[in-house]
Amino acid sequence: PQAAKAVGDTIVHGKTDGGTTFVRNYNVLGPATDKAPNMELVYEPLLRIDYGDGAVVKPWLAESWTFGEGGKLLTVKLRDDVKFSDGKPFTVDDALYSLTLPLEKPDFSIAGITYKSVTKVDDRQLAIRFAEPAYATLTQFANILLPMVPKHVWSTQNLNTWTNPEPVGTGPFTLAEFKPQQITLKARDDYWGGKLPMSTYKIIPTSPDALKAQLLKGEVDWASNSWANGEKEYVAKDPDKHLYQLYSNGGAMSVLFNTAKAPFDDVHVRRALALTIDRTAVVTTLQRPGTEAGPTGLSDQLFADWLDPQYKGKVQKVDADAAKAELAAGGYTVEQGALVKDGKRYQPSILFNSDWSWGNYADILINTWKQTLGLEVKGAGQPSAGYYDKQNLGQFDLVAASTGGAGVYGVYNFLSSSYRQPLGKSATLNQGRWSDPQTDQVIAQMQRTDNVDQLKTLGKQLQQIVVDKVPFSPIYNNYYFVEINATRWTGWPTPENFDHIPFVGMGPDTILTLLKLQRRGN
Amino acid sequence: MRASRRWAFLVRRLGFYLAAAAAAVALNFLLPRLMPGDPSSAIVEELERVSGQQVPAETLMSIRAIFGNPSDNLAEQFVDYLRQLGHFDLGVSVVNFPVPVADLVWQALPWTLLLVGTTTVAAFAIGTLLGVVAGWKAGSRFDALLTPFTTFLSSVPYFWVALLALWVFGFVLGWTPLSGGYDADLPQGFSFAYAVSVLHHGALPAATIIISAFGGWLLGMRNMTVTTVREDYVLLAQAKGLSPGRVMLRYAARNAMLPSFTGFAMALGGVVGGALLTEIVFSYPGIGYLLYEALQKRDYPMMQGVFLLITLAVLLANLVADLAYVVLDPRIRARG
Amino acid sequence: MSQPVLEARAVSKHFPVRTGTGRTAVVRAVEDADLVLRPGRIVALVGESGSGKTTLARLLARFYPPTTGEIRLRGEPVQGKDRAYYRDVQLIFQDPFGSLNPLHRVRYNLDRALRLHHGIRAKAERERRMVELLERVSLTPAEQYLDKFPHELSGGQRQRVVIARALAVEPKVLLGDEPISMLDVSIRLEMLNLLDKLRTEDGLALLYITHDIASARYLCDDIVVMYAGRMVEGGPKEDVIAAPQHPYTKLLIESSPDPERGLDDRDALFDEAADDLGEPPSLIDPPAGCQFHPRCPFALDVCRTEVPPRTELPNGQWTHCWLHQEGRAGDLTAAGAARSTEKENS
Amino acid sequence: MITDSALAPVSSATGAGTTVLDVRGLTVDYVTGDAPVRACDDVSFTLRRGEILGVAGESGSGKSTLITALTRLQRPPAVTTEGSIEFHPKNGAEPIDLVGLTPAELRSLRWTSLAIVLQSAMDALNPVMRVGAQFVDALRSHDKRLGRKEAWAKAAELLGMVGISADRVRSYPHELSGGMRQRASIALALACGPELVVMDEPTTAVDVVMQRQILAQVLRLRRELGFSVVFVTHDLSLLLELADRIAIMYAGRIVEIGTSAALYADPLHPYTRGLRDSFPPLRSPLRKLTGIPGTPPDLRNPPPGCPFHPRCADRFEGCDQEQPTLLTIAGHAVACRLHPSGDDRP
Amino acid sequence: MRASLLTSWKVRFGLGVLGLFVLLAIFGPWINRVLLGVDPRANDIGAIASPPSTAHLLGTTQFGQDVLAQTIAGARGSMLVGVLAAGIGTLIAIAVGVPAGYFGGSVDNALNFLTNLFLVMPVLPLILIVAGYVQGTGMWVIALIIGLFGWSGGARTLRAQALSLSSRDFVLAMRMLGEPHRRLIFCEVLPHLSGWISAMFLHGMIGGVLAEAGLAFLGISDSGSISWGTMIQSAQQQSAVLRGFWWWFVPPGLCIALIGTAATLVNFGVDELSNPKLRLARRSVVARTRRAPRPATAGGETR
Ligand SMILES: Nc1ncnc2c1ncn2[C@@H]1O[C@H](COP(=O)(O)OP(=O)(O)OP(=O)(O)O)[C@@H](O)[C@H]1O
Ligand SMILES: Nc1ncnc2c1ncn2[C@@H]1O[C@H](COP(=O)(O)OP(=O)(O)OP(=O)(O)O)[C@@H](O)[C@H]1O
Ligand SMILES: [Mg+2]
Ligand SMILES: [Mg+2]
Ligand code: NI
Repeated sequence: PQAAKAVGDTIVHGKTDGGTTFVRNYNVLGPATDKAPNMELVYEPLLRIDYGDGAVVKPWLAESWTFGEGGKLLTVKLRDDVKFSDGKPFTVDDALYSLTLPLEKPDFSIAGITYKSVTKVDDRQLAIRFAEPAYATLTQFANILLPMVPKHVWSTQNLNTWTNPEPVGTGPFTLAEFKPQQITLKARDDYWGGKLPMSTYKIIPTSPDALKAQLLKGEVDWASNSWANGEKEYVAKDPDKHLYQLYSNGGAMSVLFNTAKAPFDDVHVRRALALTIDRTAVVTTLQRPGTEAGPTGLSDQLFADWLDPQYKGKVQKVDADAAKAELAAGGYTVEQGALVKDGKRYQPSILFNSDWSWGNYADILINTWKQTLGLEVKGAGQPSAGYYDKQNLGQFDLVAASTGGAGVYGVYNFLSSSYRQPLGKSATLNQGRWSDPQTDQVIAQMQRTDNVDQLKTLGKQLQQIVVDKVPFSPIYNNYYFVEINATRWTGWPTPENFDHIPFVGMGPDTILTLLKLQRRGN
Repeated sequence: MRASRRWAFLVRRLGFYLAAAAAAVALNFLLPRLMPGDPSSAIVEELERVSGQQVPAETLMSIRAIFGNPSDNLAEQFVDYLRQLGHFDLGVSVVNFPVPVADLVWQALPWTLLLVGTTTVAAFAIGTLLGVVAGWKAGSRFDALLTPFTTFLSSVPYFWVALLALWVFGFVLGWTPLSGGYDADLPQGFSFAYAVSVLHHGALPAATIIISAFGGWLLGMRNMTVTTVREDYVLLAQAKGLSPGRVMLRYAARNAMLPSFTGFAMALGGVVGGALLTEIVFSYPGIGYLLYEALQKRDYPMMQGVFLLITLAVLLANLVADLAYVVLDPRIRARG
Repeated sequence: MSQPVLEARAVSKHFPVRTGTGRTAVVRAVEDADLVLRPGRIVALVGESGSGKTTLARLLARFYPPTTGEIRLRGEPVQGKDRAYYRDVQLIFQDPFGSLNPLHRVRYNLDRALRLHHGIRAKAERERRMVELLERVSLTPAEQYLDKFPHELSGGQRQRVVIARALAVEPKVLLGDEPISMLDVSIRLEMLNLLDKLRTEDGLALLYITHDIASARYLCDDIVVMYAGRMVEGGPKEDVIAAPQHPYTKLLIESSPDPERGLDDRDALFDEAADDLGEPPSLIDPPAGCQFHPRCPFALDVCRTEVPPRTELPNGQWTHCWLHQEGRAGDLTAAGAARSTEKENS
Repeated sequence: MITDSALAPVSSATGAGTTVLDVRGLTVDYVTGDAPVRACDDVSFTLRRGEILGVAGESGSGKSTLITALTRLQRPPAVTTEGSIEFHPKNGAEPIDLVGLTPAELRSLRWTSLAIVLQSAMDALNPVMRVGAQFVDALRSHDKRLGRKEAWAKAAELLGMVGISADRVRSYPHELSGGMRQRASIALALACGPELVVMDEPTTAVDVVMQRQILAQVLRLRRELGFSVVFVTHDLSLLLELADRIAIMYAGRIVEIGTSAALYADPLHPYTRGLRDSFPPLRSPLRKLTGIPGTPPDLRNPPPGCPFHPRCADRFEGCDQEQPTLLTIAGHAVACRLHPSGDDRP
Repeated sequence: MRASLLTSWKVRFGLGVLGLFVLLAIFGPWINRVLLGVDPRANDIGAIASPPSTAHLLGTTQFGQDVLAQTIAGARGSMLVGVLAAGIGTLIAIAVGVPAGYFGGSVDNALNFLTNLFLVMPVLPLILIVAGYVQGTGMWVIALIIGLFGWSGGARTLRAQALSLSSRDFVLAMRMLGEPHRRLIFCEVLPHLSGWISAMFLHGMIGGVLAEAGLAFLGISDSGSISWGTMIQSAQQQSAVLRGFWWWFVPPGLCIALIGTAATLVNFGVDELSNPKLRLARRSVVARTRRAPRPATAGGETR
């Protein structure tokens, strides 16, 4: 409990989503979902996504890249100043190995890759081939699940059983000590990106509740966790040092309609329901005022340059009359809590993940629908597993789901009918079974270009489609939550002014954050 | 004759526990196979969720090679399973692939043993002792106050007591840490500071388990004591002019205690279950939390491993209770 | 003498039990027992606790099959349905508090018996029969007792209800397993008198099991003495009591309290009992030869190895004792006769 | 103090001694339900040194209640509401009223002066302690200087006194047979050389043969050690042989006290007579006996007047109103209105 | 017998509380709708996580839902699971325990082994695992699982009782009359077990309520319905403890504890009834004997 004891050049990260103990599993490419934390400080990807700049892709271990053959060939040029922590240089062979591994071992393909082959061009360049134009899917190389690993270490191991206890990577840290309840990383002094201001990075497991106390006491410097009412409970106590920041992650919590099912194949029904979602009530109970999502699902903060001006700052308030008009237009009436058309009764239900305790928010939606339309929607909570099952199989009417991704394309591409599956067959994307030629056409065009202006125009078209046809209806924006106790370390970015997000687990952004910190008072 | 009787009893009980352990292993094997879904599919789904892509057929094959194919012959699977168990191989955790479940369980076990083991014994001791006093002074003010109060305590959910305790002592008063097994900024090892830290973190969880658990023992012991106190041999002990303390302990309590040991089996499962929930409230790095995470993440191999371990541990504890019973009761009656 | 209704021929009952070492052993609860019950006659079975009296009664009641030997009803070996058998043979238990279900009224007990065995449909008819039954066991006014619960009755009244229930079946044989031992001393005799009445009025065959040899003498015609699972002696009651032909019977009679023996020299009265005779034998591992030999003051060598055969005496008395076979019966009777004449004179 | 010669022994087999116990007007209630149950009502008697006083009565007549009250061992809901129990120590010190003593004061008297033998030795010995240890417990708590070794030796010696071999001291109670346990608990009662031993039906659980042996041992030990005995049983025929004097209890009261001979030959109270005639004779000619009609009263709801009047053949006017008091007639006390005047009424 | 059951304050209190909660379970929705006029799911956005006040007697949750209304509504969910689980468990216990005790022999050996097996198995983890497999099902399945694994203690008791009852003279006597086994079990043995069975049922009900709460706390329950368990879980997820929203998690926990206490107290009373020794240890009895008049200690006085 004694903050004074912590060494001055250590930064402590409190990890809240890793349980009570850590597992020494640095098999970064393996299919495990829970690996050792903060692996991005050891293993780095080729590229990074700059959320400070409309989520465009920026170089990292790759120095530059070019597209050829209409976007089907990607040539990547690697930096030449990168060394693994065991002193060996990072070479094109390592990159080749790292990128080929998911191709050769499909069970190790966890980053959602779309490329078909990788070849070595010369000592610094790789040629990566795609079946489709890949302008829009370049982000896969920024995925921390597709990092560069040393071939000389990995190729000698049986990856199905190896837990990589002594990780060797290109990142700024090496593993100094691994205790199930405490991991100590040591800063390298030969990191290609520069010298870090701290020598040690410590990770401790904690619970969201305990974290709050630890932050208040200054035992933890940095954490990523949402703190409802954090403004009052934390920041207000010492606005100077207690930082609680929200960075839009480009996603939103939305209601997804199962458009393969009546009556949600009818745009009027979708519109009516979307018009009567009390978004303000939801964010109020979330204690995140002002985070209601706009009708496009693109956040103002992140997509300022990309958003159609007519949707900027727009939040759909509950509009019962308009909704009723929509229902009438569709030929629907509400009788005894059910939608009725042509003698058919529809009693919708809303699926949600009970592990997120979303039931209470579902209640808000249900209550509003009932009050405004008289429609009785049933809540159908499922724990994660069942929730994803049902969602993927299309066994739902409405589902509260997270939408979003990197860039406009990233947010909307799930609407492509190429991901569509018949009801009862598992679809990992496009669970709403959206099928719209216009959507498909715009998405296809986006995939074929990396021209920013063209992308912006296409993006606006998609926004239009989403607002008009309502394949899904966003409720509130999702954020990266960052809690900082700046007693020991200053120089943190702020949501108003950042070129990287100080979120732990963001890969290169995490490294950038660390690089820019300064010891307070020194 | 006497010794052989005890041995016979022990051998019989040992036989039973072996059979029970075998049944537990079989149950452990069958449960996932009886349930809708199977571990292989579960891991595939997990992968799909992580990668956002459908898992290719080759991947599916390789996963099944590791986690067993549901279409294989059940008997063959069982033989394989037993062979694996023989090497203390509980399979590989799904979410921590490829870390073996056994490693994770080993890591968590000491904490749980420390917490649940000591508190179970302490709760038993405290409950039994207070129960004897309450039963001895049945009808006194002590009894009249304590007994309903413990009735209440024994009916409160473990985790609720834990929540309250955490709120009062951890949050309002700030006396105890809010989570974890020790202070994270201390090096783990055999140092005094570390030991103090472990105690500091363990005190509140331990206290809540004891508070929730001792009531059951107390009530049982009280009633047994009340019944025993009316036995002729206690009357005779009083008639002999022995001191009341001696009569209470050597005559009444000593006999009243015996059924407690037989009741141990019934209660132990409940206490362990409750203690697991307590671990979750305090984010205590033990088996209970492990099970919680496994449940949350549908890590079937982990669930199975933890369950097997808990079951075997409880069986072992019962065996120990039976041993104690053999030591304590010279008349070993024939019992199932 | 009338034909036997119920006979036990050379029956044995061995109970398998688990011993301490986990192996199974057998308790030889009854060994090679013969018993004959005739209409209108009462046989008393006496013996100490654990000598197998209850086991024999339950064998006769077909609670369990005999290990060897057979039970005959009216000369026929019994087989087939229990219910037919129970129409003829009924058992009365020792504990009047335990043999009535506390939750059922008197009416229920009698009603079930009548229904099961006579299938009487008409309610009025059954009612009439019930009243009749209660009157036969002297529970009057009967109507008043029909709706009582057992706990509202005294021990004696309960035992009467039990007897009435047994009689409802109209059995030929009544087996009484210590039917009076749990009753208060002052009301025991009434019960014995009731049983005697049933015997004379209905010609029932009765087996009367007891510890108390004096009450056996009061009620029965013949006495059979059991020791450690075996029958050691039997015969007409006065003969057996006046001239026991087995050392155990002799000991039993001498040990029974008998104020008539004279109260003058109390210490002398007890003095002869002062020498420690030890305990009755274990039935799991009974002594070879005569079961009684370890406690028998007259034991011969042969007693230790061979089971004594049955010796029939002219007066109908019989015994299993080597003294008779070896021609040394005098040893026994001399001591016994001396004592009894002494008593008669005083 | 008034010396009531009627309540003292007229003659004693072991010679008239001094008084050991003087019980006056002892009344015990069970405080349950609304009205207390008076299980001992105004009980008075005197016990001489070395005397055996038998207390006989049917089940529920308050015998055990009297015993626990005498030894101050009663537990809730029993309360001694009236009376005194004066104990006269051997050394001639002032008599002590046991009723007024604190538990600590009582403790020093227990076992050294006042010992008890309970009905069932199976239950009276702690099943989880070795038999010897239970002796040692008693011995060492009353003689602090006694070493552990000596105490065990003494225990073995005491067991030897009742005919149990010394190697049995290390046995657990369940390893002894019923008779051995009963004898062990008698030996235990004698461990600290008490002046008074109270025995509550010590032989009902054993057989007549064993009963005789045990009682013979008690008589022998009494002769050697000179303690007095209050012996409770429901078996009057046994008491007639055993006791010096007998008190008959009915419904919580003593209805008659007299020497055994007098009580046998000439019982004054109709109940005593009925009780005596409830035991069929072992040898003398049989005649029809009737016992006592009716049932003992329910103490929760006792009949008015003489509690025996509803069952009494000789009752006359007033029996149902007036509670007769215990009066002495020729050294023989009785509480019956048939005997209205004692010859030395106080 | 019934009268004496009610003389114990424990039984009266216990039955009273249980009755109250049963009423609450039955009429809860009506009370909420008509008497309080509050929908337990309605969100009062103006009063988020507000402490008890006149508007919301027990305060509101993070979602502006009325805690009182939720607690009342939760009674139905929790009690339903408790009662169902207890019902199922009791039926199994009877089906296993009574024949085992009554018939003895190999039937007993097999059933008793089964009972002992379930007895030594840690039931809660077992329930957790099984419930974990069939995640996201309704209250009925939860109750079924709890009942399915929670019968062994009861079966053991019933076996012991049936064993002693089956050799009791009155059962033998009725057998001597030729009563069939079926009737002996149902008319002679079972009625005597009713006390035990009702005690088991109550015990099972507490067990069910507690287990449901535990499952809900772990997020394995029917999140669509309101029960005390889901309330506590919801509070826990919103860090109610550390934000000091005690009014959110205290009432449901208290209700569980109250029901548990009530059921235990009733069982206590039943115990006292079947074991007179316990009855004598009641405070009222002891107090009364203490108050009874002390005898005169003066030795000189006689009659
Ligand atoms: N079911 C049984 N299993 C094993 N042993 C038994 C069984 N029934 C009786 N025995 C044994 O058989 C012997 C004879 O018992 P039984 O009850 O017939 O004696 P008893 O003469 O009726 O004694 P009591 O006078 O005490 O009633 C005893 O040693 C007893 O322990
Ligand atoms: N704990 C008690 N509470 C209420 N009444 C009691 C209690 N114990 C005994 N009694 C009553 O007191 C009376 C005398 O009982 P006690 O045990 O002294 O009789 P007893 O003569 O020893 O009988 P037994 O020969 O059966 O041992 C009985 O009527 C009984 O109902
Ligand atoms: Mg018998
Ligand atoms: Mg008694
Ligand atoms: Ni319990």
